[in-house]
Amino acid sequence: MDIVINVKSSSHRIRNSIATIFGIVVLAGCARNAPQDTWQPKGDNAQIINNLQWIVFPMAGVVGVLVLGFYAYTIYKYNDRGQPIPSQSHGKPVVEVILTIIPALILTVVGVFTFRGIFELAETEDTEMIINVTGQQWWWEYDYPAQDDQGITQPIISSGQLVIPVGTKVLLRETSRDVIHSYWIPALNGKKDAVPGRINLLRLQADKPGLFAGQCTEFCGLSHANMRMEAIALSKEDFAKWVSNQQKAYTAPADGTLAKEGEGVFLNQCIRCHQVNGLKKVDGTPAIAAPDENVYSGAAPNLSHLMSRNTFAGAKFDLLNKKCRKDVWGASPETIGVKYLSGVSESCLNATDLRAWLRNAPAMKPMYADPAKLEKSGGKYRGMPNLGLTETDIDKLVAYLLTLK
Amino acid sequence: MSTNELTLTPSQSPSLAKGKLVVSPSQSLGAVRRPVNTTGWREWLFTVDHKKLGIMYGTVAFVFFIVGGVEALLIRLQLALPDGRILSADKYNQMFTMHATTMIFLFAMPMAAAFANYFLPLQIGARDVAFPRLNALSFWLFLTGGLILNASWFLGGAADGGWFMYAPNSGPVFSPSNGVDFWILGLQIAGIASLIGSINLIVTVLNMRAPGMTLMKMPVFTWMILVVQFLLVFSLPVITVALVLLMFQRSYGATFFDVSQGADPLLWQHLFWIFGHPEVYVLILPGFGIISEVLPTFSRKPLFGYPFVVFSGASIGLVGFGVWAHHMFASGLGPVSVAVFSMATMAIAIPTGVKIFNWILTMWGGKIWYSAAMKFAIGLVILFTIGGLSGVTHAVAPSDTQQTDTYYIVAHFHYVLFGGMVFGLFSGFYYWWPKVFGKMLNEKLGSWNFWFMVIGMNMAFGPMHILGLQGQPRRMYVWTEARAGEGLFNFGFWNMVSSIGSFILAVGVLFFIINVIKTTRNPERAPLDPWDARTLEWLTTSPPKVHNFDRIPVVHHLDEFFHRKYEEDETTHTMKQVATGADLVRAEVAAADVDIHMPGASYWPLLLSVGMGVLGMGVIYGTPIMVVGALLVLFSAYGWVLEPSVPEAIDFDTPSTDGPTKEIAPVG
Amino acid sequence: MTTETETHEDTHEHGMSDAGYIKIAVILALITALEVSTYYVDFGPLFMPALLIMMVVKFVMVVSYFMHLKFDSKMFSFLFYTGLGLALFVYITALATFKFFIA
Amino acid sequence: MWLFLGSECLLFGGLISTYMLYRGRVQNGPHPSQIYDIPFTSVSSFVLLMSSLTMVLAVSSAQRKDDTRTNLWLLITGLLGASFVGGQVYEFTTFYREGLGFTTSLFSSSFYSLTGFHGVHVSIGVIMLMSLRAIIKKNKITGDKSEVVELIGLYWHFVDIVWIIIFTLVYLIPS
Ligand code: HEA
Ligand code: HEA
Ligand code: HEC
Ligand code: CUA
Ligand SMILES: [Cu+2]
Repeated sequence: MDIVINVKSSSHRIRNSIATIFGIVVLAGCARNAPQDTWQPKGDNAQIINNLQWIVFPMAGVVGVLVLGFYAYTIYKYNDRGQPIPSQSHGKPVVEVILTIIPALILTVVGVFTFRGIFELAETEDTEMIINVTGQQWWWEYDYPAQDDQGITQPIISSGQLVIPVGTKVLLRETSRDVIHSYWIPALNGKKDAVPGRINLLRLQADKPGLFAGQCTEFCGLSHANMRMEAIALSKEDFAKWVSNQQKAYTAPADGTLAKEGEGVFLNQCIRCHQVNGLKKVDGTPAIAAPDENVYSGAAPNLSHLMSRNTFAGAKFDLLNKKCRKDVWGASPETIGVKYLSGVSESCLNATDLRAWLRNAPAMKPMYADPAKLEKSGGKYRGMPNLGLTETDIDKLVAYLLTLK
Repeated sequence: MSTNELTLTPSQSPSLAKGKLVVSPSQSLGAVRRPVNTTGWREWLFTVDHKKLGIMYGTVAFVFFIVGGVEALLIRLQLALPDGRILSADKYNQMFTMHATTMIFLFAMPMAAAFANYFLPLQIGARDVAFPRLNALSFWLFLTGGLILNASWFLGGAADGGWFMYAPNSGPVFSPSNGVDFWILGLQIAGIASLIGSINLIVTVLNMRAPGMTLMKMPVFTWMILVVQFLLVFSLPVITVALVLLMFQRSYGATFFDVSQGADPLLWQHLFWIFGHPEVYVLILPGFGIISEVLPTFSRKPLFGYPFVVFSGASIGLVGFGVWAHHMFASGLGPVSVAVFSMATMAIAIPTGVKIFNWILTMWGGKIWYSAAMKFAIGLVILFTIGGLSGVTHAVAPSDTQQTDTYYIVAHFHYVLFGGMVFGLFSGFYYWWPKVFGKMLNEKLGSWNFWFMVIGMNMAFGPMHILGLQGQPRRMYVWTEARAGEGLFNFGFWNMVSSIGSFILAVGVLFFIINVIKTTRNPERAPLDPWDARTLEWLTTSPPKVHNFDRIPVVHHLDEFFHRKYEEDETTHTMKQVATGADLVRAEVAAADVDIHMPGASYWPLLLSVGMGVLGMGVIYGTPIMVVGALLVLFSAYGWVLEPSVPEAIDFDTPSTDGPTKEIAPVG
Repeated sequence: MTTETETHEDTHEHGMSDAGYIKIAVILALITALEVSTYYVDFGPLFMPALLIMMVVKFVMVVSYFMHLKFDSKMFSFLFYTGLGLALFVYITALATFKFFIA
Repeated sequence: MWLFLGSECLLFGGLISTYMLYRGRVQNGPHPSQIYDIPFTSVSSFVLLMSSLTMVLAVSSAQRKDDTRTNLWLLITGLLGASFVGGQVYEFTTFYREGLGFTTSLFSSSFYSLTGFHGVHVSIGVIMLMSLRAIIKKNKITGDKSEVVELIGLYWHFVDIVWIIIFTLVYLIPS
């Protein structure tokens, strides 16, 4: 990294450079801490991009100011003040040539840096960890294949929030189960599309523990706007704890509790689509979800450790209530690990949204879940349908879901 | 090119110059008699006159501008506040898809076609285009396509896949309504219209220039239109292929974009953008052409570096075919492709820069008159430069992976499209209005129009740069407070500013409409040469007669008209006026040609277009309708072929004397 | 369908007699026969390039002689070859991004 | 006309590229190599090639203002073209019977789209040739007859050269 311009990521006054493009001064300090700000890199890959931005934006700004400044002067100076009609000269080739060469030179310089940036970002040789990321309408699935050096002994499947260790070069292998989506955590790297039938690679690395917002950025149909995600970087120790929690075996709720009844409802209703690892049917055989029979993309979120996440349904809704959620968002790099790993306790649960989701999911998030309109997709849903659950069923289910730590 | 041998004969019958061409009944050779009554509404329905068609193009395109604009206003209303409730997700998706489709295919391209149709023959001193009936066909097909596209709103919902309609999201499963089918067919038909139109205009330019007008004496507007037509001829077939593949998939069960069958969705992206990027230059170059006429006229100086402007236009066209993948930087092309396309994209800034510099230098040292037309032209230069520079920031591929699909991109293309193209078109409205309608537009209202539009435009699209860099993605029916950032200047503030700006913009457009209504009522006629103009279209009456020129001009100079008015004083090198424009026009009228054969009106273009429309509907609603459509198409094609393009001799108001006839477009 | 009608007044004699045309046709037929034979006879690694070259030769012959582009105005060559060139460039590049030629 | 043909290059280029990309992608139904009947297609290619010859002969007769000859050559060209289309129809039906429907696989869809588009072009050509004969008979051409013959000839040759490419790329080069 020998690009000289290297700016401390804490600066919030970056947008001044855009302002120069307009030629007007935008008030300094506008919008602090927008979670998806593209000028606040929190890791190497984003930093490479940021360095390029700091070359091309000021360049554009300066060129703009010079050209438009000269233009403004022309407009002012040659106003018709009764001067005679000028001689009809058709231009000077020398001037033309100069004015062609200068931009060409500027662009060559920009081009060289761009070229290097592109190849630097495409580097994958020294990857330390791999995560498979799969997009589908309208949520992301993360699949951590077993890899010993990260302590992952059996695959972990999760959704919504990507959990990564800090200072580790993580390679996302992206694909999609239906249409094109695009994975974007601005603080960690630029976008990369998740294209069905292809595997696209995207490298992420976070310098410090933290929570980073992201959004699906390729138009993917009805609920594209609601297809969000988050990345959480944990210190290596905290990450190991997270891994071991994800690999923890299933503990069935104690008999006679509301949660136990909830497990029953779940086995009736939800197991069609949602897998809970280790869950057994009443007859003792493993309960295996068959989302491919019900959902067009062939997948639904794995709920084994639902309550270890802070969000649900494509990170559109919080599993944590407002207060607890703010606590995690606002946490310092030192404390975020503990806060995140504590998961969702009953007192922190955002029961309102979760219950509403179970009551009628399509009302919460536009989806293709009207059985009358599924002719073209062979009767399969795109998203989660309204299951017509009673309020008591919902009570039971919530109690049950709370046990899925 | 030997067509230019239209020799000039002295006037024999000045009585011809009466305006309307009255055609008597003929024993038509066609299957049906050709329309002979060329007055009233029929005059418009069956006309093949490039000027009437130009006006029709313009009117229809403007209506679509309002439609697209109202769609945009609804979008802005929805986004003014977080979690907007004006539109549902579904409606919003349809709204931005149709907003873009309408603005690009039904407003921008046809509006450019309107200018091209009207002024290109006038600027090259021709009497009409090469194939007048094909010209009419283009118009009617475009209208058919536009109506089909918009009919979808009432027939189960409009297309909802975004204007580039990425596969597989546009496939039958993911877009189950008929909207996308309407979209495909509408564009297909509008595409045929453009293809025919562009072949027509190219042949016109190559074959029908006035004597003496070499290619390098052609007005820049004509040049830019010529480049645009080449871009169209070579890019439209590519989207045709894409649309056909998609149509086969949606209507006939093929699997071109069905990944489960092993298809690759990037095929669509390549096909679309191979068309799509040349398309953006199709949109901007007519605007460039217009201001290349306006800036010199109001600076009283010829265009600085004419050959450079012309060649840069041509090279923009050529290089424009080699940069398409810059819309796909995030789609996983691999670093080599990305690097190549990134460099190519930067290269295109160079010829564009040449144009900007030449416009500025045209004004440098001039005697500038800030009329409304000039204000819009200057607005274009400034706003386009801003938009172009943000374009260069996207060309840096890694940086673009942060910006792509955010409002920063939306800001870029509205600056180049609205600030560039639309300002160019408005400049053209003010500049050429007196030519077309014989009435001046009010300058004061024009000024209001301009200022509201600039302020509105910058308020509406300026903040989008900031929004995009703060991370607001595009194509989202709602934005949420959770991601809006803290402080006053967050998403909320800028979205609100943008929405207010869009309404100020709408008021600006409203001023234009008021201006048109007011001046149409005003009985006062415009002077023949209100701007002290430079090119041939001013060497005739306003509005021009059916046959454009009473006498085909012979060209000696670039800016012929100006050089007929002014001569350079050998010693002082100042320009002195030797004639007024009005004098020159009167001289032409006095020396009118006789026996000008103009092409006759025809039913077939209209009928053929209706047939195409029915045929298209058949793809959606079943084979019987298709058969009806096909029969109608065949029938009208048959009638067309058997109808001579020029009515028989006796149809002319002045029967043949022994003088040579000015026959144009022998077949066609 | 009628373009540029009035432009070849003076190039009417295309310098080609009927016999000439027949000769060309015979050559074309021979090449075709050769091409088809590649399907049966194994030419080894040369076979792809050979086929492509024969294809191009046939193409150019038809265009130049039957379509007498060779004798026509430069403008026509320009129009046609621009289209052809663009098509080649654009599609080959596009296929290249699919790693088509490597895989 | 040349301009139109230049434009058509991009049309067929797109279809050919689609085919090239997808030709090996067969998940159902027969593979290209199992289905092509090279001798048969060679004959029909030959037929089309020869029709180009008869077309030039028609043009050259038209330039000599020899209406009867022109008409004859046009007729032969049309017949050759028609037999090519006939051959293609025959080929399609055999393929179909062997299990290669339009929607069977990506290969089949792109194969039929490409060759079908070409077939439609040939058919349009045949219709134009026949109408041209009718018009020449009735003497209804405004302007120079040979020009019109020549223009349609250009179209015809273009369709032929497209086939030259298709024949090599689609049939002869194995996937
Ligand atoms: C009128 C239409 C128009 C025009 C003219 C342009 C012009 C340019 N565009 Fe733009 N563009 C669009 C319309 C247009 N664009 C649209 C509609 C989209 C979005 C499509 C969609 O996704 O929906 C888009 C998207 C788009 C992208 C993809 C962004 C993304 O989705 O991630 C890119 C990337 O490179 C790009 C680049 C450029 C460049 C480099 C130019 C250049 O031609 C600009 C050149 C001009 C200048 C540079 C200014 C003047 C020059 C000087 C003063 C000289 C000195 C300059 C330097 C030294 C730099 N454009
Ligand atoms: C020529 C092209 C063109 C033009 C002129 C415009 C003009 C405008 N555009 Fe649009 N736009 C596009 C091309 C264009 N746009 C494209 C290609 C997209 C991408 C779509 C996609 O992602 O697929 C897009 C997308 C787009 C978006 C992003 C949507 C999204 O991503 O979610 C927005 C949002 O603000 C927007 C706004 C506007 C506005 C406010 C105008 C204004 O300038 C409109 C001004 C005009 C009027 C306002 C009409 C005047 C009306 C009257 C005078 C009548 C009076 C009536 C009332 C006041 C009610 N446009
Ligand atoms: C027909 C399939 C189907 C059934 C049955 C179903 N779901 Fe879902 N569910 C989905 C899909 C698909 C999603 C992802 C929706 C999205 O985020 O857009 C989902 C999402 C969820 C989520 C959010 C998970 C996350 O990590 O984002 C929860 C919690 C949930 N479902 C619970 C349930 C419960 C409890 C039941 C049973 C009462 C149930 N679901 C039944 C398909 C189903
Ligand atoms: Cu997924 Cu947008
Ligand atoms: Cu582009």
